[in-house]
Amino acid sequence: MLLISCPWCRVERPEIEFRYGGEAHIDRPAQPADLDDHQWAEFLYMRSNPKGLLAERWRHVHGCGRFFNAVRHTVSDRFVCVYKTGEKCPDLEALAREGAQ
Amino acid sequence: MTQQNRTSEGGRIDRGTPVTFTFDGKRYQGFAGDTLASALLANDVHLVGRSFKYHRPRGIVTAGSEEPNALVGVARSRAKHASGEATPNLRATQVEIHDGLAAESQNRWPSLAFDIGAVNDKLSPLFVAGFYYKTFMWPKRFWNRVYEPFIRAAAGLGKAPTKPDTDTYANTYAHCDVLVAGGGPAGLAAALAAARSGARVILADEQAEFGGSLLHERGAEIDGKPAADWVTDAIGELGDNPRVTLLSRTTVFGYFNQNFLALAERVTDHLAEPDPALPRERMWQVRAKEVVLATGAIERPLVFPENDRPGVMMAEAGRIYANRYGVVPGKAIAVATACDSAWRAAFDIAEAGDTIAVIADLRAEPPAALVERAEALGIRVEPSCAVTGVIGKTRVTRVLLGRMSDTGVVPAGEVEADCLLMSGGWTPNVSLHSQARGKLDWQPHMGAFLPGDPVQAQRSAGSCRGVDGLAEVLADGARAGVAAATAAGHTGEAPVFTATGGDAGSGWWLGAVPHDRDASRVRAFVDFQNDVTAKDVKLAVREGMHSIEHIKRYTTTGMATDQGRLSNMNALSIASGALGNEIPQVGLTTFRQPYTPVTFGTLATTSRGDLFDPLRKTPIHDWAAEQGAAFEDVGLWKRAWYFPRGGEDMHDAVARECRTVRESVGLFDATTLGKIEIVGPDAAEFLNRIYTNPWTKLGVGKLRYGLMLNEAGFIMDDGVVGRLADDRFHVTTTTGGAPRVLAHMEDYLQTEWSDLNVWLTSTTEQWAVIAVQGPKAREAIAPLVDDIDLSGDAFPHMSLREGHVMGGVPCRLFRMSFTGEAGYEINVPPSRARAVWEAVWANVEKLGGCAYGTEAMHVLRAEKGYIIVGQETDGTVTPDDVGMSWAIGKKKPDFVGKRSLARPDLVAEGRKQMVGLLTKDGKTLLEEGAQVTVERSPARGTSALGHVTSSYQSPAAGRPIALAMIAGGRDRIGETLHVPMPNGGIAVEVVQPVFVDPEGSRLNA
Amino acid sequence: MPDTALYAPATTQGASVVSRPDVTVTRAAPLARLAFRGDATAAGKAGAAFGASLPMAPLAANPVGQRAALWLGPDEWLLLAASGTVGEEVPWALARTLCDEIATAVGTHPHALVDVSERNVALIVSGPRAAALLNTQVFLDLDEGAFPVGQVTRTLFTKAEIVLWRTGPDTFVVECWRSFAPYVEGLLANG
Amino acid sequence: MTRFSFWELARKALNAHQDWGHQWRKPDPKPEYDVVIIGAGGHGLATAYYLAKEHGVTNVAVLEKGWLGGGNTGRNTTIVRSNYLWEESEGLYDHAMDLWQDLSQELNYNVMYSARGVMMLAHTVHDVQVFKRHVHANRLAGVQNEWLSAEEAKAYCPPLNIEKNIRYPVMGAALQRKAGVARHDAVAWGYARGADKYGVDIIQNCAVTGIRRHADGSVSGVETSRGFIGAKKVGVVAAGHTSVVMDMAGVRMPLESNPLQALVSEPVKPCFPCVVMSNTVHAYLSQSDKGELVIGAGTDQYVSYSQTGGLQITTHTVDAICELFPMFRRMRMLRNWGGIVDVTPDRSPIIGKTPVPGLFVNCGWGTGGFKATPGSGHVFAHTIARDEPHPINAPFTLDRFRTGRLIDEAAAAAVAH
Ligand SMILES: Cc1cc2nc3c(=O)[nH]c(=O)nc-3n(C[C@H](O)[C@H](O)[C@H](O)COP(=O)(O)OP(=O)(O)OC[C@H]3O[C@@H](n4cnc5c(N)ncnc54)[C@H](O)[C@@H]3O)c2cc1C
Ligand SMILES: NC(=O)c1ccc[n+]([C@@H]2O[C@H](COP(=O)([O-])OP(=O)(O)OC[C@H]3O[C@@H](n4cnc5c(N)ncnc54)[C@H](O)[C@@H]3O)[C@@H](O)[C@H]2O)c1
Ligand SMILES: Cc1cc2nc3c(=O)[nH]c(=O)nc-3n(C[C@H](O)[C@H](O)[C@H](O)COP(=O)(O)O)c2cc1C
Ligand SMILES: [Zn+2]
Repeated sequence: MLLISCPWCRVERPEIEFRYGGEAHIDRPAQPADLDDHQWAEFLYMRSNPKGLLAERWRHVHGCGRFFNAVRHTVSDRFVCVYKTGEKCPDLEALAREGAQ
Repeated sequence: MTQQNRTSEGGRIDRGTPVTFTFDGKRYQGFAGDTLASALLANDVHLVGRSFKYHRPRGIVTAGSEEPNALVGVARSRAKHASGEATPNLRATQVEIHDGLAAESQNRWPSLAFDIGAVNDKLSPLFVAGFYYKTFMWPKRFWNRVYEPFIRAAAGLGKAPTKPDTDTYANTYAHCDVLVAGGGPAGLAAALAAARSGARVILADEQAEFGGSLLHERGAEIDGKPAADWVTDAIGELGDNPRVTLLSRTTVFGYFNQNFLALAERVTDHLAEPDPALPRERMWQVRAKEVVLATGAIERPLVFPENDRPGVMMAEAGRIYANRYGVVPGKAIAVATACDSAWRAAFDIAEAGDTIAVIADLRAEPPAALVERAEALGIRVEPSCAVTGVIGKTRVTRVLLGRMSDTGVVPAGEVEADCLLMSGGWTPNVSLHSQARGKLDWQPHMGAFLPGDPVQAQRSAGSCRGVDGLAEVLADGARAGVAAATAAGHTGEAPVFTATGGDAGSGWWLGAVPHDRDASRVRAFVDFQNDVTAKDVKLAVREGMHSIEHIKRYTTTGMATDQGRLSNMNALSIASGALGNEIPQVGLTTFRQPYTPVTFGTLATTSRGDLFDPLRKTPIHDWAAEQGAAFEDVGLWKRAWYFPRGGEDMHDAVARECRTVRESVGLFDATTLGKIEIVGPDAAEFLNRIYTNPWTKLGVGKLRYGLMLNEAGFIMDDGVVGRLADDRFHVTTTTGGAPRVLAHMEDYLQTEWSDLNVWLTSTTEQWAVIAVQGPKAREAIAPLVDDIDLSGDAFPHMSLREGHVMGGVPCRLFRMSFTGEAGYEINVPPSRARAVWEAVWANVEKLGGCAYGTEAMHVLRAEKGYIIVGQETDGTVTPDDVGMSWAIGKKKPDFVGKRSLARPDLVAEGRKQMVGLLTKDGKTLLEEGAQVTVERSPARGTSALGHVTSSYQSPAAGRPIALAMIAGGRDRIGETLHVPMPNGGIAVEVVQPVFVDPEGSRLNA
Repeated sequence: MPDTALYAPATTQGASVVSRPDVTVTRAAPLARLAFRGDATAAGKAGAAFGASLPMAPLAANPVGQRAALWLGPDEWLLLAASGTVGEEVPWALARTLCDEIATAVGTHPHALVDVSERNVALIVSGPRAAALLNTQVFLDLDEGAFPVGQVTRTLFTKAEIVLWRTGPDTFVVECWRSFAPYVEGLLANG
Repeated sequence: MTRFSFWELARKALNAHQDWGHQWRKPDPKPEYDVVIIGAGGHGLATAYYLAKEHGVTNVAVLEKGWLGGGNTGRNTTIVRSNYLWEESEGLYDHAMDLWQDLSQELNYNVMYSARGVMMLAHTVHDVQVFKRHVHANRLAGVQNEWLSAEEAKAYCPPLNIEKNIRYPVMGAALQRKAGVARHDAVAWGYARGADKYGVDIIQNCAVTGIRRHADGSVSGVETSRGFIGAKKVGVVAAGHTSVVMDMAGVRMPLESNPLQALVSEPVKPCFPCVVMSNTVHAYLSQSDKGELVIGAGTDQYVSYSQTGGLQITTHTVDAICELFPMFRRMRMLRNWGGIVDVTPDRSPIIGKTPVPGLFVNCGWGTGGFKATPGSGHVFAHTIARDEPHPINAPFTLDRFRTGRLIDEAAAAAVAH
């Protein structure tokens, strides 16, 4: 069971308090009607699903109820950082380079 | 009751407390403090079980949790055994005896001594690794009828219990600064050091007593005290510290991410008459800031022919039995070793006055000090000497020796012995380190893998990381304990312990021992329980199984209940030889949880029966139960399904309930519907985006049916939404969908539209909902309503009012209908719901009405063609498919799911559409889920046009009615189609999906 | 010192769920409960009207006499109020009055206020073994250092969601939704 | 190559089994192949086998980063059934079901296909509706499946608790009698041996690290840990790693990879006759021929390539098993492991061409692709050899996520495996 730190509550809590929300930073298009079927399918379904660092959404559903984002390594399952919804996605490549050192 | 192998004194058993138990029905005596294994050995019982494949007789090999052979079925009493309540496959070496305990040997029939299954041993030349993949293929039908049943019956070990377990299990979540796994010298030192630094410490050891190897370390001293006394003092100190939790009989069985560990504590199995309030076992789920692994080392067997015979055991086990339990496992004991530690076993036993027949050491030059001491004790010593076999089937009688030389092994005579102690050296116990994803480093000079750099906040200490010598181990433990406490934010200094004695010394052997026997006839076992021999490992390699993982799976080595704790290193060494590859290149198989098997009940903890899942009941539930209602599960809720009266079956009850609603009035508990209060200046805008419908213009005090899609454009939920104020809506959802819908809304609100000023609050349980439906609904509620004008003009269909009932009970009154009849839903506080319900009920009864359940509700709504999400829809259905294009706000630029509705397949011709079906004969009730086709008797493989989603006997229509999803259905209205059933097709007419009051005139009545 | 007087033990039959020398579990008498949502400005105004300011620090509670404001999320508070009179009736009128007063105070500043008095029920878990009993189902570190008196949080009680508030060294309040109470009580009684 | 039989076993026993040869070779990679298959799981090996056997394409390599069969094929709960809901799925899984019937004989390798029946329990009125819909749909399609009352279910599976007073009483069950289990490892090994016999090179410890393409965009070969290997066509059958491999060709996939766990108990004498699955209480169970209870747990919620999962998934599964079968509470968990499953939005696989010419993909089997192994390999081989899908896999395109023509087994029934 992962230990996840909530940037809103500022505490670490067991994974059971959280719900996973999939890949982060896949913003819903402002004008969906402007997208062709390919682009819409890309938004709906295509995911990077990387083996490595992933920016992902979590919701502290049984805590403060807030969504937030986290960067986690999908092999070690280690969290690199967490940040609030709306904040910018960290530079994953830079983080990966740091992690490798 | 002889205990003929018991020493006259010594050991940690309580000689003043004899204990009587049975094994295979025979009564034996041991002492309090004995394990089943030590007590059996005290009675000179070595033969305790049969092996998995060959049904070879097997004895006790170890004295710990790594035991592969001595597996027994155990129950509190013989009666419990007989009634199918025994636990199979327990290790006799871990079972503590108590009065009445009943143990049975396994995998033998009719008896342990004479087992028919032992013919397998005779057939062993055929039953080599992987033999079943190569045969049993002809004749084909024999597999399921003959071969497989035979294989299944022969395999397995003990018998599963057949009676539900009446014991209870518990759980504790815990946090600590330092968790110490293993309470030997290293673990105790670590725990003392950490605790003295002020850390919160949990110390767990799987054994009944703390102390690990110190419990049998004769002669060792720590801080000037005998080791065992030092242990007592250490435990005393730790026990007095309120920040320390001591858990004996507790196995650290799983090491998960982020220092999350799982422990299994055995609470009562060792007690003859446990307090019934106590659980049998307890799971500890621990989040530790730091972990110290002090899990010791495990002695490795020697792989020589017939090394599996009862009487052959690990040298250290012999020493443990002698020193800790006061049991010498034989009258004449031979020792075969490649490691110094076994010599000390021989010395301890000899010093206790028993006969050591020989010490055969594979090494040419065992340490001189050991040889001298052996000679002083009058023990025969044979260097460069291999054991090449033993004589005796159910018990060793003689040991064969062979002299090792450059050219091979030559016979070197036999020795009379009824017990053989063996040692191939020590394997550091790195399981938990590995589970924690730590790598292992191969140490060629030690012939062992040691823990590499830890990946988690964890460190190993003591002999599990190859440290030898008591003083060194204590120092290592103290160092680890302080380091862990420091890392967890405390400060302290490593205590210094002085110690003498207690080291393993040097020397080791890996892989098969050379011998002079006929290789094609003899078998040297690597994995005892699964009957894997050195030859099997080589055969696997010959057949192309070059990965150690293939070798494991092909031979099953390491897959038995001991998970290869004794065998893996020998198997690896033999494989590496056969592959011509170095050991680290071949590598070990993966260590997985659990460290030792864990009871299902312990994992399930307290989840059971009514507490398995929360069981949600409405405030009306008890009333319904008192009326004899049948209930159905919907999500976590229990809902009243129907209310049978005097001998009615479900069908009759439902028909009556439906009729009553249409004719007079019915009362329905709709409390379980999800409710969300949506509040804020942007509430209407939020609803515009979440629902297909438009909301901006919905007036205050008005209701509207809302349809919700997922982003893929498929119907996800529906419900009635009421506007309480400009900025406040009362939303209802389906019962099962409530949590999902709220999560869906929060997701969009928080992550896509955080600019909207609106908030969502679940009010599902703030309101109980009493639906009153039928032509007399108004009559039924009118006397109770304090301050709401119920007249049709003042309060028309699809409107809502806030007010009071019954003289001051707050209420939100909805005028709405899910039945097609005029009706109300009275939302009242749950604390008063039953009172309100009973008051309405009194009126309803007077008016000739009834209470109705979910089944009647389903019929009533189907008569009106209202959908049930999850019944008419299945996650692949769009609004248009169910004829609800009207619910889509055409002018809205966007809402969740809108874009997807324009995808090619969602606008394609021939989609399934909801229609009604009437059976042509007017009598036959279709089965829900039945398929619909054009032909009456379609050929196998014909595509269906669709299926029946709902089907009921309709009291209102006076005939069966059905709803169905049919390809191009709306264009087929009027057509005759067929529902093919096993006994012939049923002709149906496609009709509009409304069977009662298509104009909706009754709603406004 | 946080006030535990807010929660009075219920006097109805069966209100005592667990009664052991080292731990007791008792149902609490009803309270007025309001869910308040909004930003800091809204919360500030609400607090002034409510009589107990809404804490801005995560996991904080602010009990003042017969009122308490509990932080549940960065824009979410649970407001609790006792009527001061002994009784087992839910104080709807109090809830109503509070709603009106707070709504007036916050005015047009965006916020949401919803009466949830009936949604929740509360249990009082008390005694030297209170934390240990809760830890049979709650995966939080309830050591006083880690979860000090006054801390409040939503969390999981095995399969039920609860709000857990430590009102004293050996006293906790568990708030849960009404229909989950038998489950929570059942597990506490077995624990 | 030696034919396996009882007589051969007996004959070889005379010489202490010294004369058995390898079941597959350990070849070095050739510079180029007509087809390179990435991933030596059951599906990849079966693809290679049918390419060689049915399409005469024998210049084939199967590249495996670890050991063959070590992916999900080697860690699944081995349930084989075909009573799926949608016509497309019925076609696909029943095709596999047909092939299972004679697979041991076909491969001359005993894969221990055991038709002991798979029973899916209904605990709610909704479950009953869903399973009956399956039964009717299957009957029309000629797929075996039948409805049992609770009493009939108990008769078929005596350990079942059908008392009415339990938390989720059993209201009935759907039973597919010819469904069952098979020995997972043997399936991989049997196909490997079979493919090897036709000259297919199975190259283990050879991880694909890149996909090279011609100027026109079509594939030219793969970079591997053992150097570049040319290929006219490449088939990606990498299960949990599909996204990673497809990314090498610049193709994004509608997939997420999750840990899926399973566990076994200690072995016991036969005590459980069939396979039982319960979706409402989240558990499924069978007993292997060796005697362990084989239990499938759930997926962890997050993306992970770790082959381990959280304890809460295991405990939740075990509590469900204990609730359904209270006599097993005293049984003990022997080993618990995880695999990495690639899950599509509609829980159905993707089998076919990709936007990259010469690159084919077979993935998205999620938690339930073992049962499809023979059928999947068979139709995928057809697709690669003919450059067009077999009618059976034609609907399982990547394009369906654009058109919306999903094959949503999960939405319809929420049943995995
Ligand atoms: C715990 C569990 C239980 C399951 N239970 C069932 C069940 O009961 N019934 C059922 O039908 N299905 C079940 N499944 C699903 C089933 O196991 C899979 O769908 C199926 O085995 C997939 O087979 P495969 O050959 O596609 O994949 P795999 O066997 O995973 O093979 C893919 C191979 O590709 C290799 N690979 C990946 N990347 C590369 C690379 N870059 N280069 C070279 N090689 C690479 C991998 O090492 C792996 O060997 C279960 C799965 C799990 C994990
Ligand atoms: N025969 C010998 O002479 C010999 C051999 C090896 C080591 N030694 C000596 O023995 C001592 C070793 O001390 P140590 O403390 O490292 O080991 P130890 O064997 O004394 O203690 C290890 C303890 O860990 C427990 N344990 C193991 N795994 C566990 C788990 N998963 N959960 C709970 N408990 C678990 C065991 O029950 C045991 O009590 C040293 O003095 C060393 O020199 C002696
Ligand atoms: C159907 C099945 C039965 C298994 N039975 C056993 C078993 O009896 N003993 C055992 O140790 N492992 C058993 N395993 C688990 C394997 O040892 C191993 O854990 C699994 O193949 C995953 O590999 P890994 O743990 O090496 O990653 C079984 C696996 C499967 C799929
Ligand atoms: Zn939080």
